[in-house]
Amino acid sequence: MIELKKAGFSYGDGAILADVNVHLAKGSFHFLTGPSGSGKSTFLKLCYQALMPSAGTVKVLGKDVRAMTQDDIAMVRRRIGVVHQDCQFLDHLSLAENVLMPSQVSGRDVRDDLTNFNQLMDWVDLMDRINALPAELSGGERQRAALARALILSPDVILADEPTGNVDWAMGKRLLGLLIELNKMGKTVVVATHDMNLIREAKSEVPARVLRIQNNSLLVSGADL
Amino acid sequence: MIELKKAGFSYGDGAILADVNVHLAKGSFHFLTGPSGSGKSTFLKLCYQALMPSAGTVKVLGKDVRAMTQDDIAMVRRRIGVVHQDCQFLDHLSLAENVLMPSQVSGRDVRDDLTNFNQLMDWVDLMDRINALPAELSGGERQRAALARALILSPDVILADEPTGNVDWAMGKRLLGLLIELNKMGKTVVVATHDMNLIREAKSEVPARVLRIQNNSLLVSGADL
Amino acid sequence: MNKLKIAWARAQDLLSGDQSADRVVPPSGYTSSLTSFVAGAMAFLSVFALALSLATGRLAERWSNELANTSTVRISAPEGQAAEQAKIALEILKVTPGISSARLMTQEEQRRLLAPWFGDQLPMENLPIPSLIEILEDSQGPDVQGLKLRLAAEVPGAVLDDHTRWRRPFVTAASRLRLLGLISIVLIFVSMAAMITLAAQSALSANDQVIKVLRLIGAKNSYIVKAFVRRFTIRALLGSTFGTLFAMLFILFLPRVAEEGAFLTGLGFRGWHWILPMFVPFLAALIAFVATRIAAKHTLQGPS
Amino acid sequence: MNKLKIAWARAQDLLSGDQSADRVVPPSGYTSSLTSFVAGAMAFLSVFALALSLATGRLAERWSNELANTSTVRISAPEGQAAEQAKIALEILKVTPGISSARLMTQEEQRRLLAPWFGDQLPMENLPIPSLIEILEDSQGPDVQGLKLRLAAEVPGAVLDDHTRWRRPFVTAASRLRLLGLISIVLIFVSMAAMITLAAQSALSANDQVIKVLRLIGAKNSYIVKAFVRRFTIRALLGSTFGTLFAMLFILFLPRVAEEGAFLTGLGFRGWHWILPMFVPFLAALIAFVATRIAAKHTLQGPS
Ligand SMILES: Nc1ncnc2c1ncn2[C@@H]1O[C@H](COP(=O)(O)OP(=O)(O)OP(=O)(O)O)[C@@H](O)[C@H]1O
Ligand SMILES: Nc1ncnc2c1ncn2[C@@H]1O[C@H](COP(=O)(O)OP(=O)(O)OP(=O)(O)O)[C@@H](O)[C@H]1O
Ligand SMILES: [Mg+2]
Ligand SMILES: [Mg+2]
Repeated sequence: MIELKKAGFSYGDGAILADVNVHLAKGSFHFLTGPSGSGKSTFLKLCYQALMPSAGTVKVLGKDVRAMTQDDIAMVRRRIGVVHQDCQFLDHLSLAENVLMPSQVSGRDVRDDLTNFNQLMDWVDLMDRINALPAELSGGERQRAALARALILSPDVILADEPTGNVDWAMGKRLLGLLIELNKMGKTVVVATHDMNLIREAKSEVPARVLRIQNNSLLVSGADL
Repeated sequence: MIELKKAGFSYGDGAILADVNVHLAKGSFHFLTGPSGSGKSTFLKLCYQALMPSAGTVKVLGKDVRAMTQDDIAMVRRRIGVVHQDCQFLDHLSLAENVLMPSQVSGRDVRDDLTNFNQLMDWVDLMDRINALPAELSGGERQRAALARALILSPDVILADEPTGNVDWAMGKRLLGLLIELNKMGKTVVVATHDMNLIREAKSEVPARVLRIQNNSLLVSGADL
Repeated sequence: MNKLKIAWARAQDLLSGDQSADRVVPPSGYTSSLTSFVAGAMAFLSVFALALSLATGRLAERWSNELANTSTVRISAPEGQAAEQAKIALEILKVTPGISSARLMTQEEQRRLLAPWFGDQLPMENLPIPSLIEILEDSQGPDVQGLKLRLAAEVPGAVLDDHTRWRRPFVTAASRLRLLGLISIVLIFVSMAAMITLAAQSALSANDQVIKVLRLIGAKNSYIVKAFVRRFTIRALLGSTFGTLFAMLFILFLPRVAEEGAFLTGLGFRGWHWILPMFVPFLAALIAFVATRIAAKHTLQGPS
Repeated sequence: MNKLKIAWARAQDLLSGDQSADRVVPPSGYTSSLTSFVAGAMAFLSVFALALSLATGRLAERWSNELANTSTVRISAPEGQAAEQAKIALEILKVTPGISSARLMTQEEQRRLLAPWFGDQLPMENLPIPSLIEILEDSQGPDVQGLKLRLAAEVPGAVLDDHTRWRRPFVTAASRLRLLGLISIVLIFVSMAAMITLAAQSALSANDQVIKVLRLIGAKNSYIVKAFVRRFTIRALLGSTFGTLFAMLFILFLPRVAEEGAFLTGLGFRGWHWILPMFVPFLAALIAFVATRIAAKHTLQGPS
């Protein structure tokens, strides 16, 4: 689904990523780790076109990102669910409206997604908070809401940046379970995380690969950390 | 330093915290845990007067918070270092200016705090990012910067809400080490976290107590989790 | 033709527009009230200036009319020749451009003219009183110098007395005031346009995060632009409609007090002039539409 | 006295103020440019309206002067009594309120007055021409009805001829225009005040997070208020100074074209009137100061 070839990126001064070659195939499950500030979020931003590569090529859903118009990018993002590290919401809308927003902006009939919405809200345990404004949610609740929003359109690819950083272990396992479930349904999943326990936990259930960013390059490891 | 007696809090509908009795004594080290959405951040906000108790009393540095004027609260906050869960900064100022901001707003000569600043920046490993704007930092870098800002005035009390949620284990241990160091110098420390490993790690070095919020009440446990 | 159709479709879209899209723009917030208010206040001011300008225009017109019939030609000639010379003078005047009519005054009229100074018992018959020709000038007035020369050549006893000269400046002054009123309206509209543009830009930058989030979840630029443009056009329309109505009420109730100044017959609008202020809100909405569109497209040009 | 001292100290504080505090308010951003611009545009408009109003004022004054000496009292009496009656009439006029002076016209003056109708060869001596008293009215003018009655009673041959009546409306119209100009200025200032207030509020709400952060790290309310007030006062001062200067230049260069209208002697300021527009920026700054202060204090009232 997403393919980086000799991709490099720099914010201006030094390179953050250099010579990255990786193929996130359909139905694969990847963890992305590395020290804080190593470039995990940057890598994910390259995958969902919030950033354009400074070098090499990035292909998303078969298309070179450099050839994409802004409308193309919008269309691609409807098929990629993103959990941003800051979990940004529309502050004036309720949790429910926020989670259903992708359905609305893509011009779908929101009612078609209500079943999915209910299931997701149950899973992330936010059913009794759906009328709250984002500012009235706890840190972990916001993170779970962001995950739900990323999944509302049943996207083909799920890119989650630190989706369990603010939740307890039990909830973290539950969220991971959801992602594994979706992966088993054929979705491509990439999860950036620092939590080694989470990775270990996942590996017992799916053949996850671990991508590690260190010294500006991406190392792929099959089974071990 | 901070004492809650029969304290309760509610955002409107149901109570979040009820009948909380706890004394965070000078030089003590507390962890605060509990499921996501249980009220950890709410508890900390009561401690630094971002919220006022709906019931009972909260005393901070010997003063009842209800009797405090807004200026009193400002003065108290100069002696309490807070790491907010969202780590908010002034977006138009550099990391260095942000970290030194408490020194500036309290009318001190900023030069007096430069030694402290340098040591802190070294410790949290941000020396080479001090000219970056907050938006140019990674999630973990922002969290470390927030911790540095909380410590710049050498406060008597340190309240940290999830200070290691976005950093890797090595960095997490390093930050914990800093807090333990400060605690040994006599500072009162409260850390809200989900990371049981972190708590275990700390317990091997300081006699930390664990406060657990569950079903709206605060349970204190001495040695075990 | 095709362009027009597209523009029309777009306008319809905008007004009927799917309500849901609107929700993505934060509903109030000070920046948007600022937009409404700016539109309202500037609409108020421009309607007020418009009224002032129209009233001054009426004033100028009225004064021109009042002053139109005060030129005279005086013919002092020996008893026998007076009538003959008057005839020649009248013929000359008839073909002079800038003069709409000229006629000999009767003795009765002359008496009335002199009454202020002599009372009405003046024995006109016994006096060597010259014949007077009353001239109605048109709006430009004749070429006085040329006319004087021509009269001097053909009618030796004729003297042109151009009473209007000293009154003409009143008319000029009034027209200039009207011009200045129009300049004010233009200035007010330029300011309004600039302020609405800035307000739109400041609202967009205040809603930076909204735009970021919308893009993150796959909204097309056109969707975002439409949401903002719609919101701002409606705000400007509402604000300026209120401002206009308020100004019209204000003008309606203001001048009663000082109505005695009969020349400036009230500040109000007259007849079809009432239609003019109605255009103000639409102009404001148009400005908001264009300004927001440009600002939004500009904001959305960058990546991410 | 003490309050004044405090206010003065505060003003000094504000202007010299520690620069560092300023840094906490985001330096530009559209909302603050909006404030500058609003202040500038409204200053421009009010200076323009001020100039218009002053010019109209001059116009009214000039017209009043032009029209001040056109009332006459005509005394038609038998040969012997004319002088006696004229004396009585002059005495009455001297004590009549609304009349600043009255004097008998000489024959030469009367001849000139009649020249337009009779030419200047009129044999005044042989005519039964009445004596004329020229009256200078003051700005209010006399109570015409009362004066007529009194003259009728004491000077049977006297007739008051109030030529100014038909001209007075010009003066009234001009004064009304001046009044409307002043009303415009007031309206413009009220709008400016409201817009600056809204801009300040919208800036404060846009900087919501800045305020939150500052409070979190122990900033006192006074520190935050001062930072915002200083920023906005300076912005309004700068914006309105530019607007005022621009308007003054505009006015300086605008009217040359249409200078022929001699009555409205240009739109420019005259003499000490040049000082008036200089107050505009300070007024704008004062408004910004008060508005931001109130808005900031209001915003900071809540907890957290
Ligand atoms: N907009 C930017 N401009 C300049 N530098 C940036 C920008 N965004 C990030 N960086 C820098 O790039 C590096 C990588 O950032 P990135 O956010 O990808 O790290 P990360 O691996 O996600 O870290 P974390 O685990 O802390 O979230 C960091 O050093 C960061 O300071
Ligand atoms: N401003 C608010 N208004 C209403 N409800 C709120 C508000 N802030 C928080 N809450 C609710 O109060 C509860 C406790 O929130 P709090 O932020 O204290 O949780 P927490 O323990 O810090 O959770 P987390 O670990 O996810 O950060 C949550 O259910 C949250 O939805
Ligand atoms: Mg990151
Ligand atoms: Mg929390």
